[in-house]
Amino acid sequence: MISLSGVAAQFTEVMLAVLLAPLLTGWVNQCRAWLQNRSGAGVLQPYRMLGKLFQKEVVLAHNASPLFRIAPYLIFGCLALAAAIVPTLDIDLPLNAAADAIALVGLLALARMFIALAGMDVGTAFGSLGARREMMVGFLAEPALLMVLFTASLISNSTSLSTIVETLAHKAFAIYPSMAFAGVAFTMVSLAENARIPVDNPATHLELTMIHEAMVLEYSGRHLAMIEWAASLKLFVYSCMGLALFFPLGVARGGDWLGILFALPALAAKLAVGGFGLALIEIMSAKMRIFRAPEFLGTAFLLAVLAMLVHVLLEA
Amino acid sequence: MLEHYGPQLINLLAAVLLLLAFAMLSQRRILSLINLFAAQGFVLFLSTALVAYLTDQHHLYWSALLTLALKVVLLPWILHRLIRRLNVKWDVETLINIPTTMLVGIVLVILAFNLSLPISRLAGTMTRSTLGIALACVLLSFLMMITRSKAVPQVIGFLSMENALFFAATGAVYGMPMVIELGVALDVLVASLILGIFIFEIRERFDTLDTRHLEKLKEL
Amino acid sequence: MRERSTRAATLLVAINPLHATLGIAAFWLAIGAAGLAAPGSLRLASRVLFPASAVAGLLLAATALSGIFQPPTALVLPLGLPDLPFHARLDALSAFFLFLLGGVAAGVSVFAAGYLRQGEGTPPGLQCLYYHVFLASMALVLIADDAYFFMVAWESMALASFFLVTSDHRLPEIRRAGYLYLLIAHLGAIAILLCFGALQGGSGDYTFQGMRAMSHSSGWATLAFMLALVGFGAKAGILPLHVWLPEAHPAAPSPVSALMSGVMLKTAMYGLLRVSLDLLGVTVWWWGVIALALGLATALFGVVFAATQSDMKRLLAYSSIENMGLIMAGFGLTLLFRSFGMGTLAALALTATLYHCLNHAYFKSLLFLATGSVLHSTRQRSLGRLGGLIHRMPWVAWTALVGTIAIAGLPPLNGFVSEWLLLQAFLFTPGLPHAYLNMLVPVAAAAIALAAALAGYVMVKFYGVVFLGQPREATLAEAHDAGAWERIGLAWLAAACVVLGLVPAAVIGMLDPVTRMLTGFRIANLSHGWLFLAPIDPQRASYSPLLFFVITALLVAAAWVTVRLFYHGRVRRAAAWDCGFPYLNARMQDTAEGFGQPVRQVFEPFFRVEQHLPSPLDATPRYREDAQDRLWYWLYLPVARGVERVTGLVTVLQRGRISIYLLYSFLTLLVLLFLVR
Amino acid sequence: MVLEMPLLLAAPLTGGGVLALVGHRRAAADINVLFSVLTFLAAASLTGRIIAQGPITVLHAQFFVDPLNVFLVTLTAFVGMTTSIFSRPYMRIERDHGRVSDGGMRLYHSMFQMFIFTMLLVLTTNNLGIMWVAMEAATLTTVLLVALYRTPASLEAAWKYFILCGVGIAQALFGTILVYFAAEKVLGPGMGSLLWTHLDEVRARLDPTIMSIAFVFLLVGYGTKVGLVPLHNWLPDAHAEGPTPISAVLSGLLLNVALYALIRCKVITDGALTALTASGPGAPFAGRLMMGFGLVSVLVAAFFLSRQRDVKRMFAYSSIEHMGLTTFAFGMGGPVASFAGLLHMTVHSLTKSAIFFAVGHAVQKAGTQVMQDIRGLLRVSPTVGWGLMLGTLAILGMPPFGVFASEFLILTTAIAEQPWAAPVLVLSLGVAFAAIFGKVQPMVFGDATAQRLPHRPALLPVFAHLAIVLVLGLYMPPYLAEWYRQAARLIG
Repeated sequence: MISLSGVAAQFTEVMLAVLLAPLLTGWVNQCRAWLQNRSGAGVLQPYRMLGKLFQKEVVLAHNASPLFRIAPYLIFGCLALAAAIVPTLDIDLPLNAAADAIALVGLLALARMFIALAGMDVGTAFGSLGARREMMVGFLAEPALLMVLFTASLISNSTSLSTIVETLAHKAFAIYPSMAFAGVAFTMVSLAENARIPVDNPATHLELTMIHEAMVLEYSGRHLAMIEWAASLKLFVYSCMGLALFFPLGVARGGDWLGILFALPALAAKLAVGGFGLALIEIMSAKMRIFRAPEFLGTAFLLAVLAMLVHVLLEA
Repeated sequence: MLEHYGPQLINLLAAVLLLLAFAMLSQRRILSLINLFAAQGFVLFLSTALVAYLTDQHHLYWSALLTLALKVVLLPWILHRLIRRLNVKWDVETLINIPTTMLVGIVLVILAFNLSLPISRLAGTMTRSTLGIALACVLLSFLMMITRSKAVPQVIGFLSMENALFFAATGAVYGMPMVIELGVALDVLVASLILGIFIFEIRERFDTLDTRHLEKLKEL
Repeated sequence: MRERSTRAATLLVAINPLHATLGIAAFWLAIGAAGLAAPGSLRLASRVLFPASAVAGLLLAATALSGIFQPPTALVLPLGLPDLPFHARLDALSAFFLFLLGGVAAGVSVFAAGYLRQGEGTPPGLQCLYYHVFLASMALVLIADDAYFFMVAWESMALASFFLVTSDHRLPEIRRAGYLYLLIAHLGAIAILLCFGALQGGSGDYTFQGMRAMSHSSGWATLAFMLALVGFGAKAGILPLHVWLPEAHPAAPSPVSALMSGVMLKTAMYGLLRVSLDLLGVTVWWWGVIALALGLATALFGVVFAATQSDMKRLLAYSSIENMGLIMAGFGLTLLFRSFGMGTLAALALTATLYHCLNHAYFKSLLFLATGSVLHSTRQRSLGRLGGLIHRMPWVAWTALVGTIAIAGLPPLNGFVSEWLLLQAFLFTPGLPHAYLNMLVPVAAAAIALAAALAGYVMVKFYGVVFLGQPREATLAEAHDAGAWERIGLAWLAAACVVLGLVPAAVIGMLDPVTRMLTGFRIANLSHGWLFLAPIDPQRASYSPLLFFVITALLVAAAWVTVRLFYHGRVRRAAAWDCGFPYLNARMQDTAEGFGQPVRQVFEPFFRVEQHLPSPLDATPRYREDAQDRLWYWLYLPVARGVERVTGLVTVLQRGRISIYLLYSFLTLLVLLFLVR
Repeated sequence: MVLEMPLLLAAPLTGGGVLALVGHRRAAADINVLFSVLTFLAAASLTGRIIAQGPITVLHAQFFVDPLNVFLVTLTAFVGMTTSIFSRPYMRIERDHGRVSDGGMRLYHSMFQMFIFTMLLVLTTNNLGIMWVAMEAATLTTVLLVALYRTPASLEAAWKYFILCGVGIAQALFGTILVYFAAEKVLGPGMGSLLWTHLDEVRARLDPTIMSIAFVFLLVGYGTKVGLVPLHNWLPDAHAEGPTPISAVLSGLLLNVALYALIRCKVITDGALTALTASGPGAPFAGRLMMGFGLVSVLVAAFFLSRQRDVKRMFAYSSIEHMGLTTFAFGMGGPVASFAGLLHMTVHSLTKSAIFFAVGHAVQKAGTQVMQDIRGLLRVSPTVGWGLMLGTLAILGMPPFGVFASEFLILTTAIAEQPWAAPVLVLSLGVAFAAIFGKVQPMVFGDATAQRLPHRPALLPVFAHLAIVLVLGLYMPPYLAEWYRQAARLIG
């Protein structure tokens, strides 16, 4: 089941994801800037930031444990693997046999757990506050995401991502009302998971509002760089996941390099549109109180469950 | 001639016994209660002797004599001495008033007769009807023990119940085997002695014989 | 794996596993007796007896492993009731649970060898006795093959564990916990006993063989199943009979908590499986629904309460309730599939259930042992007084991290595998020939996902508050790491968690005979190699933790290497930044209560919250809020009050007046005479 | 002519006489033990004979020994022996505390032997009349012992015991007369018609109406002594106020023996009734009555338990509960249930007397019978503490003790044959467990209040009993099982 072309495709995909993820982040920020009539810092800004952080030295708190130092690499590794699992360019990916949709969710959860633990490690008020909020978002967003994936896998009778995408993309061109619910739920979840307005604000250091930033306050230098990179990878993974589930057009059938060559621009275009959409959502909505977040995510969760029920009622 | 009237005589004695039972039930004064008890014993003696004569069962003579000795002479004497020693002259006040008690008693008699009908139908003896009366007496003395609150009347009730049982034995089955008669008699004797001791003890400890003072041991 | 295990079997085939098991049980009893012989001597118990029993545990695991692949063996002991001697039998199911028992017991006993202390209530020799009677009776429960033997072993288990729980019996709350535990255990035992009574159906044949042979009417079968559900549910801590669990587990010494939570709860599952899948011929579909509903309710309840605990052992106890709930849900699903004749899926659900039993046994005992070490070196159980122990006791901290990831159900460790299998099983339910169930099941899956996610929350709280951050008490500075014995125990269990997580295909190969025995089917996994876990077919779903782990490791390593290659590795230690706030101290971290606050808010209706707010003028303001179990107020107190009331009525019978007493017997006589006529 | 038989009865009888003469000398206690041992030896050899050659009748069939009563004989002799061993130091301590006078000691020792004698007489006699006489005599012997302390409370208890049991027994006499009345029709007058063996042969021909009425009287009569609710009221008082050895023998022996009498009568009655109504397996009249009384007793006693303050009183109620359970089992009938009933009689009397021994010492140490004031026995004297703990666990039906075996059989049979009774039993057992264990646990565990004592307690009996009960739960010697089977067959 493991073909050479498959391995090659896998490798290119991971590399592309790792290299292009900051670009996506930059693009989203740039769109936001344009939409707010600012001339932004340019799409390459994240790369500059990462470069700078890598050169800076690491300042560690006195009681930072080894866990604190390992965490960034672990998180980065997890998200890179996630990026490798999600079929963006090609369906025939060897790793798909190693990890399916549930494993993907588990992987993201693993990353979250480590970042939360790292946040609590130094023992500052901000760190534990951020960790708590992150986990709160997590325990509602995670099942919601799982339900979204389950809806898709009920449709395709499989939890293997490639099979799902293949079904949605190539096999049956049917209208799935359940996927509409799932889509809304997924959007809400990915907003929350990527620390976006209205749940979190990536560009604030205001204690009342921040989640993600609060956890990583103690990081600096290359550690911070890894974390930031992982964050943009996360955004990339979610976007690709959304695209793969809801707009799977143009994903290569597997094996043929022509397909991949065609899939690449298609992906780029879809990401560009998706990023713009994200920016649009962000500037159009206001940051909500942290206590409202459970309601927001609870809604997402219910929508996802509803999606499954709809599938069982209408489509099964 | 006595053979001829024998059964009626026995029935008559039985009726007298029942009458005495009612009298005891309604009796207020303790001295006369004891006398009634003695009378009961005497009637019992007569009936036993009569049955013995009629059916010439010799061991019944013995038990008749035993009755005479124990229930007519000994026990009443003990009781008399008891109350003289304790100088209890008081009336026996009852927990339920006398008329009610009598009514209940009548109900019991009816019940006893109904109950003993099937049995006495089977009884081949000439004394068949006595069984019902005996049962009635048992229940009546039971009732007496329930309604009396003082210790001595309760004892008397207990003894008269013993009498009724004895009467049942003679009436229905011409008396139990001798050994058992003796055993029962012995038990009754010892029992009444022990009861005597107890009554003294109670009197000593509680300086009353009212069993309503013996209500310390209970669940709260 | 099949090859390897059969090789193991050939190695051990010389000894009949049943004899071996009996021998080991006897050996454990002997160890206990030895401990009793010298009650006061700590050295004997900790240096000789407990290590010996650990070895016995390993042997038991090995023989059981071989026993799984061998045909059932039975024998009759010359003990027991005259017409009912003790029947013992070892089949795949028993063997699997014996394997679980042996493996966990080995780790826990080694740990206990280092953990035992002088002067903690009961003398060590006596504790040794209880402990080993406990182990032996659990082993006997698993091989009992008639109702009487089973009940004797079952109650001895309860009794021994009761004495262990109350081993520090000077504290009233511990006595109370033990009392509650034994009471509920006894009620459950009576229910089980009646269940067996219903199973033998007046035939007077109490052997399991006879019960299997009997054909039960669905009425009797339902009665038996319900009684079994109550009885074993009481032991498994299923709602609403769970209240003893969060009291008893923290009260017990940590190795005992580990054994109770890790193994004893599983014996309840064993009994349930034995009765409903083996002894009962028939299965009614709504049994499955009931078990499923109970399981899910228990799981959510347990995890939500775990999130709000502030005592580390209580937290773990509630998490045990959650896991038993998950197991019960899997069991319910198995019944559902079985009743609709979907054999393979039943096998899948059963595999998930058994796998989770195994996993929970290992990671929960690991975590309980870790709390034990923490408890001994800090004398603290309250999360509010711990913290930063990763610096003081690295061994405990890192092994506990393994357990934490495993219990949070995260890849690539074992907790994830069983949850994965369980979710897979749920994804197949739309095939059920029953419209309502089809709609019910997605909701059930959602509940499980929610429980799993919450478990992650709970474990972050547990690990973060205990091991990370700054120490909340000055005394924590002199906390010392676990001793050698304890380290061996912890390492053993942690290693087990990793192995169970990385080679699921092998484990499933081990579970195969069990599922085939109980459902008649096996899941088509082994055809896809030992590397991949593909229960139905790889198109449908497949997962390979080993590959997963290796690649993650590669990516991490790659990232690290590249960073190190291209950039300098300068590191400077400094005070924590904390947004430039200068006066940072330990009390500024989240307390356990604070960390639980979001859950308490989201799941408000679960709790019966008592708040105490200080007045604004209060010089030393104290804010107290505790969330209690509503069931206690809805079920238990009313029952107690009811008994009180009835007692009040009954005592009227005994008012001390002799005339009344005479009246009773008089009336009895009259009534009976009326009856006669 | 069997020699054990007269020896068995003569030993306690002469013992009573001798001790009445010896009086309160120190030797009295030892002589007491000696005679009890003699009795036990006689009983043991008698048992051996029965096992060897089956049922025997002695002295013109006036005495009759079959498996049913021989095991009760052994049990009675054994418990009597252990009790005498236990009471040796116990009564000395009581006397040192000045609670018992010299006359009291004399009375105690001789009456103890007389009581054993009456028990054995009830068990071995073949004559229902003699059985009644002996039963009454048992009351008479024990009533003085209950009042031994001469305190108001003990007098009150004794008085109630006497009146209630006396009246009850009187009913039994009426019942016996009726039985004689019915038997006379078949067997003709004379001693012969009161011999149980003869009655048993012709039971099918006895008149059912009379027999059923007779059984009502016998049930009320002997049931009073068994302590069936609502005839039980004397029992807790007598147990709580008498000296502990007496409580032990009352619970362990008297109740059993009364139940034995009831069973003998039940056998005949059901024989007569099944002849009347050949109504298949369903338990006939007598059986149903016994089941009803048994259940009521179990239930009511269980609820009584949860309010007790006095430890001896509590265990007295527990005796009522267990007697109820046994009665229920015999009422159900059938080989399994009767077997279980017999087993339960045995283990209950052993366990309960062991508990009373332990309680006796505990009470002497703490100087009170109020449970709140007895704390942490394990600290004062581990042996007493463990004795009480294990005994309690055993009586609560915790395996591997024998009580569990019998309860196991009773409950499983009950749910299969009388499902309606199962909930009642479960409720009662649950309540009883909660009550007793909740009260005993703090007495044994926790911190101590009591102080040490001059005399060393004699705990041999406690652990001997518990050991036997333990063994019975795990392994029953074949001949014992064979006994039980034969006895169960007799009961039917």
